[in-house]
Amino acid sequence: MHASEDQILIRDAAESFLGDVSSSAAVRAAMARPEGHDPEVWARIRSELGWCGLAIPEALGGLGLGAPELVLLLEQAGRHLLCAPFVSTVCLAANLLQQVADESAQARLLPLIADGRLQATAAMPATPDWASSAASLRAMRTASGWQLDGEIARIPDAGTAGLLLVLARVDGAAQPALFALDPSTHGLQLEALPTWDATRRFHRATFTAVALTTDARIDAPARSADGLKRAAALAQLYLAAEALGCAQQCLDLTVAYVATRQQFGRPVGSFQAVKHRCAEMMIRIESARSGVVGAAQLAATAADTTSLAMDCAMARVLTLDTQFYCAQEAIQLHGGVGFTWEYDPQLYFKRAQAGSHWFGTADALRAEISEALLS
Amino acid sequence: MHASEDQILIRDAAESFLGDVSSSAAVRAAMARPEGHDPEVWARIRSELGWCGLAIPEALGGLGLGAPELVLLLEQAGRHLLCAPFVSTVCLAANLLQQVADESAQARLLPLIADGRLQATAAMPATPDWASSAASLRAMRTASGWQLDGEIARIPDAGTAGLLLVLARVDGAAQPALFALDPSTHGLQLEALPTWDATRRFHRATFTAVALTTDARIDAPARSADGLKRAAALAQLYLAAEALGCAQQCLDLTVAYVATRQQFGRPVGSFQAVKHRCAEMMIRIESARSGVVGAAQLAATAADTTSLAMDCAMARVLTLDTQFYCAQEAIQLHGGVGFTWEYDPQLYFKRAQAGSHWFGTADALRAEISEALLS
Amino acid sequence: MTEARPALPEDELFRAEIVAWLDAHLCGDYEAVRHRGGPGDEEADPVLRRRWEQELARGGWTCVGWPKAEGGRGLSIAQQVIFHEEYARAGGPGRMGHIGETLLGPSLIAWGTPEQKARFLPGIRAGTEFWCQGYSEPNAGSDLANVQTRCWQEADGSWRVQGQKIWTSLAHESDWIFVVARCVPGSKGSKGLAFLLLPLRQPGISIRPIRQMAGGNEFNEVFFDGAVAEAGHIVGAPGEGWKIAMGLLEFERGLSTLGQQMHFLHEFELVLDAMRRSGRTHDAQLRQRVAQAWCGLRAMRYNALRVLADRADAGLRREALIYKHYWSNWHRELGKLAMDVLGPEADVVSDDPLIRRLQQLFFFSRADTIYAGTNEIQLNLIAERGLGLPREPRPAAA
Amino acid sequence: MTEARPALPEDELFRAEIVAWLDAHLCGDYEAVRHRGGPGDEEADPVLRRRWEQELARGGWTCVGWPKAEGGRGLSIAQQVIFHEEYARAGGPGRMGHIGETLLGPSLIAWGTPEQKARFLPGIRAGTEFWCQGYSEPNAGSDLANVQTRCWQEADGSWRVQGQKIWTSLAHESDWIFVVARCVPGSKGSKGLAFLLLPLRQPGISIRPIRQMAGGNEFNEVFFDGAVAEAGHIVGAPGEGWKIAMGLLEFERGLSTLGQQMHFLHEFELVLDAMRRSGRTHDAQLRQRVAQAWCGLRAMRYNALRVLADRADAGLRREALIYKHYWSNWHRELGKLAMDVLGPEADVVSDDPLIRRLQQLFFFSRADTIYAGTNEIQLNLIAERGLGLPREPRPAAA
Repeated sequence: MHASEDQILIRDAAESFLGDVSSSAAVRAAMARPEGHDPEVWARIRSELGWCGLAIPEALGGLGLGAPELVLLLEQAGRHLLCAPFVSTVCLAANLLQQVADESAQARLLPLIADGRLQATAAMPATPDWASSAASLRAMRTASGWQLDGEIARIPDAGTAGLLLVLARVDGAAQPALFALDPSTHGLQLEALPTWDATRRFHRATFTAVALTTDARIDAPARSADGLKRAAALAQLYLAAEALGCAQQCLDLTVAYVATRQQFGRPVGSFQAVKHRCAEMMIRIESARSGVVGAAQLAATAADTTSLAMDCAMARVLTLDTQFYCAQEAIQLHGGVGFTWEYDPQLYFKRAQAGSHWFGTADALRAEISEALLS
Repeated sequence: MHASEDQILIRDAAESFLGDVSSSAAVRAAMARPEGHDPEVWARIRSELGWCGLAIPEALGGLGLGAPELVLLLEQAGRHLLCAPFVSTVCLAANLLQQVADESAQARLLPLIADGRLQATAAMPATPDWASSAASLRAMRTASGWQLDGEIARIPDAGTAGLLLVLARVDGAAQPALFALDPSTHGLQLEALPTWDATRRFHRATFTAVALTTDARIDAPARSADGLKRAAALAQLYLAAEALGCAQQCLDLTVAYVATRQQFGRPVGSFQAVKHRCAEMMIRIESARSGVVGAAQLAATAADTTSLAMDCAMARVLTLDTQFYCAQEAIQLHGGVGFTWEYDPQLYFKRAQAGSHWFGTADALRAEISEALLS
Repeated sequence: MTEARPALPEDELFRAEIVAWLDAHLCGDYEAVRHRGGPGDEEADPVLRRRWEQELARGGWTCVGWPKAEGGRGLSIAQQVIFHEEYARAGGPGRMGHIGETLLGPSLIAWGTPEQKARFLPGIRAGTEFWCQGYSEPNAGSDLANVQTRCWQEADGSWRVQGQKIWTSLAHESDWIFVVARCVPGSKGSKGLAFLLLPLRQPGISIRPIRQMAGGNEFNEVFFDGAVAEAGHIVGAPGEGWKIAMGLLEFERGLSTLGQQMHFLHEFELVLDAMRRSGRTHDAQLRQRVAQAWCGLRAMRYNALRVLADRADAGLRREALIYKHYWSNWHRELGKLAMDVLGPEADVVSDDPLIRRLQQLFFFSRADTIYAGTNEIQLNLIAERGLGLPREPRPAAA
Repeated sequence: MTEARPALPEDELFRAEIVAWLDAHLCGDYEAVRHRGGPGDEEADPVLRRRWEQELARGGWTCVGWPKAEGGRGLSIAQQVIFHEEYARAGGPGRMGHIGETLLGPSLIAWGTPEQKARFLPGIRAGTEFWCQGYSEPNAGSDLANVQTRCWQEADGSWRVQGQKIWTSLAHESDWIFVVARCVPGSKGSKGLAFLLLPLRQPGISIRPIRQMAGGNEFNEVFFDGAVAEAGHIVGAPGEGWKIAMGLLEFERGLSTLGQQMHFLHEFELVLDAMRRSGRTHDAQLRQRVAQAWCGLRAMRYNALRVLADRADAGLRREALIYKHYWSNWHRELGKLAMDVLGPEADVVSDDPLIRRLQQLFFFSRADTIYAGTNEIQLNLIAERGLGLPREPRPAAA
């Protein structure tokens, strides 16, 4: 569980790049843009830094690294509240392609993502896997291919994506089918959702008789059941890493503030109760970090899907609780300025609430874990 | 919600009496006795102080006071961990008689309890009412009266009681029947349970073809359904008051300890983190006290049963959580001596755990409250 | 739900009177501000709410607790409780006049000169002059007595104020501000302060709204650059400012809490509505939290009744001491529960009145545990005043 | 469950070796002490557990981390981890010799004289001499350096010790004690201390067991009344006692934690068993808590792996700094969960091994958050060393 030199390089480079392009001012500027991110920063991430290919196999144009490296990046992205379609492209779309798509689709699409030419996305479900999201979209065979009807409640960055991956139920089939389509396909309507957390943009998608050709369906049926579970587990892990970064930044902001803010003739951070509460944040963060790092290491081995799913759920449970707790404490320990627009804790607080149900709430994940333990 | 002068007198007298006869040393001596209490103290409570008749109507030989006065006594009993069959006699048995029994049984039995001649008891269920306890005991009509078979998991002070009240299911009847019997009745076997909390003694009762005469059944069928609910609600309230006293004593012991214990050249109680945790205990205790006092006032009015049951459940939920929290904090803030036999926090801690399921856990009570709110 | 309070017949008559009046007047245009206003929603239609204050005044329903001699209604505590309960139950709008009515008015009645009373009480009573409060300063925070705003007296007897106040709610909707400022140069802490009354609309005062996390601007910074108070507009003597300011905070306690609780009950019921609407009524965890919130609501209500019953007693009682910490944390938790009950819907800025209301509750209640004494200050007070634990030792000079 | 650690072939061979040895030896009589002993259960059959220590020694499985030159096995960190894991997985009894092996031994290897090493290391290694630790004092508590026990040197060079130590576990089962005592009269805090080794069975030492809440007597008070240490039995120079004592605490960290986790996993599985037996598997609240406990268990395991991976790094790492607080609070919560899973059965003193074990866990784990640095001390350390927040200011002289 020791970070390798390469991993430290990746993390440090991300930290330095994001400290630069995703400062508080930059985040606020990105939030104000219609697309919710700065296209130039996103272009640099895709081309100059090659982050989108980090976890894609070398044979498909990527760097061939995996979850342990990706979580280091994502922690920094969370810490700096990076506004960019990185999570949607890499953690949702590329992840789904790698775990569920057939070889030809992988060979066609993953190199485009790896080298930054393709921005892609998929649904962000409110349950621990994509099953509920697939339930609201129905695919029917037609003479020329498929017809999709229904809706997807939340798709991140759909407004700027070049490719949309959707799971849809097929009558009589146990597993949903995976389709790749252009978001501008006729019959597909995207409605932007004005969210309190403006650092990540979502659309609701309505499908009305969307006609697709046969080859739009890209899942490899033999791997689909297991692959969907693995992809959902990995998505949870990646979101956990991002949440961890948010929590860390809440602590860092707080420690910096209380160390300098004077009250009653001494720094607020010298009061024992304040110190203990900062320490409590650190305990939760470091234990959650151990969970994230450990689950990521497990993801890099040939671990069975059940073990992987449980560890990823663990990482997500710990980071979700920690993220909200730290955001709440950051506001409280900042005192009066904590709930103002001008200071940053509110940004992390909104993200914490928004993220609290991505891929299921902590309660729902705990229910799944207990089921696995007791059944 | 202002305490009357009478109420203040009752509380102060109880405080002074119990501070004397139920000191830490006295409690430890009582715990070591086979019956679990000092018969002389119990005799004084019954005769000299007349506590058993406090909430029994004047017409039946009592003082005609009610829940508001009883909770003040019980808080002091909890605070001093009074070892005596007071709760079983007054809060379980007399309460059941008052709410459920027919007039002739009331007229026969309540005066005996009121003037201290009769020690009585009933089951302490592990669910919010007596229904589950009644389910494990079956009453069948016989030529000469009734036959009881089954068991009761926990009866407090059964070893010394002169009267046992039991609820038993009757095939085909919606409501259980209430029976009054002598604990030495043939076929009834009492097994003493060695409990970690030795300040309250329990027996398990096994009924094997216990034959009772017809007049042993004493419920007034017309009042039984509502009466059982009210009796269970009041029992919860009384236990809440006792738990409140336990919590208060945990805080008092802790404040006294940290105010004098020196560490790093100053009293432990001058460290802000310690102060804040004592304050947190006080917040929970005072709010729980408001809940107990308010529910007791409501019990003294003609409130409908549902409102009463909800308020009593509220009082119990708040005091249960507070009691365990304060016992846990008392141990922690006493440091090394906190987990020794010699210091008192452990006594309150054991009581807190033991009491956590009397008349249902806090979780179970919350489930009932939410049902009432949402249905 | 049945209430545990014996009611006298005249109290019940009084209750009927206020209920009937509200029924007859809180309608028509005023429907739009029912259940609106108050902390977290102060920006709701201030124009209409000012009109409502005047409506109330015409009915004789402002300043109900003031003595009759001062133009009030002279209600007993029990009747004031009834008034606040029924007002909140009917969804009476958050009171624009509450700082004048409950804070400044009682202070003037206690410490003001006859001229001050004559000048200011009628405007408060009539709902024609509105007040805001200038205590907090940016570098003081919880250390309230660390006042840096200065004041001095000119040759003509008038006072000048220089400095800055912060967290002033309703400053942009008010006409007057009362301010604590340092009148003895070099004095420290609670010594050497003056309590001054200033009109807000004057060249020496500027107001900058503070944008909150959810976008509202309920609080303000108020800058004083040689702002003027008339010679007669100092309450108490120079140097007595702290006494007046703290006495005034005492007035804040207790009386309106039962109204606050009715308001909380209303919000709690909105959360239940949202839970039913979102189809999450079978979620066992949410059910536990809903039940816990309800228990807290009942405990607060009974706690407030204890506070009121014990008002006659000297000193700060334990139940009064815990109240701010309890309600603010309860309310903050309710906000979080509301979001979790809504689920993903909670994240979308909504036009639905129920959802929007709960979103406001969620965001604004973050401030509840900070303003009017942070959690941390409350815990210090409780430990020191309620439990007699030692004060934080002063650090040795470095 | 799959493990996230790349394993070298020789490590796997080593794992097979220890597994096979335990399989062959931890049986017969020793069945009775499987999964027994350790904190909270130290009173479990000490005679048999001493014999087991000698059994281990004969197999070469004591002091596996000591250098070969000092008679140890010289295992790599990775192999020590495997040893501790497999030992715990097999239910190896709590190590009676752990204070000698993991605390005193490494200190002697680092700071002892050749004579001290020759005298003491073999007895530790062979499982024939057992040690206990004399640090805490009744008036010191968390303020470890506030040592009042005095020592002085006699004309013959021997040392005498006067004073009292407390919370000494296993004192009544041990042969020797190491003690920190004040050798410079009038010195304060960490200055002027000596680190001495004394045989426990001598006229100048008496031991009084401390009865714990559940009735056990695992901890002791040790009274020194002119107790004697030989001239050669001081480690380091007089005045260096604090350095030795603190260095020795460093040895305590990390290495055995993976064994501890296997032990925790075993306890967690007992809680699941109890839940199944009690028929409470459908209780949604208990299920949430079980899942949360499992998450904590995994986090601790990965945290321990992080600590071990980072051992080479200088200084106290963040993941090491949080570990004591995390595991002790986790363990305390597990004890409470065990009781709630058992329900009313939990309150009856039980002969059932599963229930009794969980009851012991519940009661003893209350001490976990107190001994070896209370929660409060841990939070101070984390805030100051981990976050760089200011130290508590010294109070000004009153």
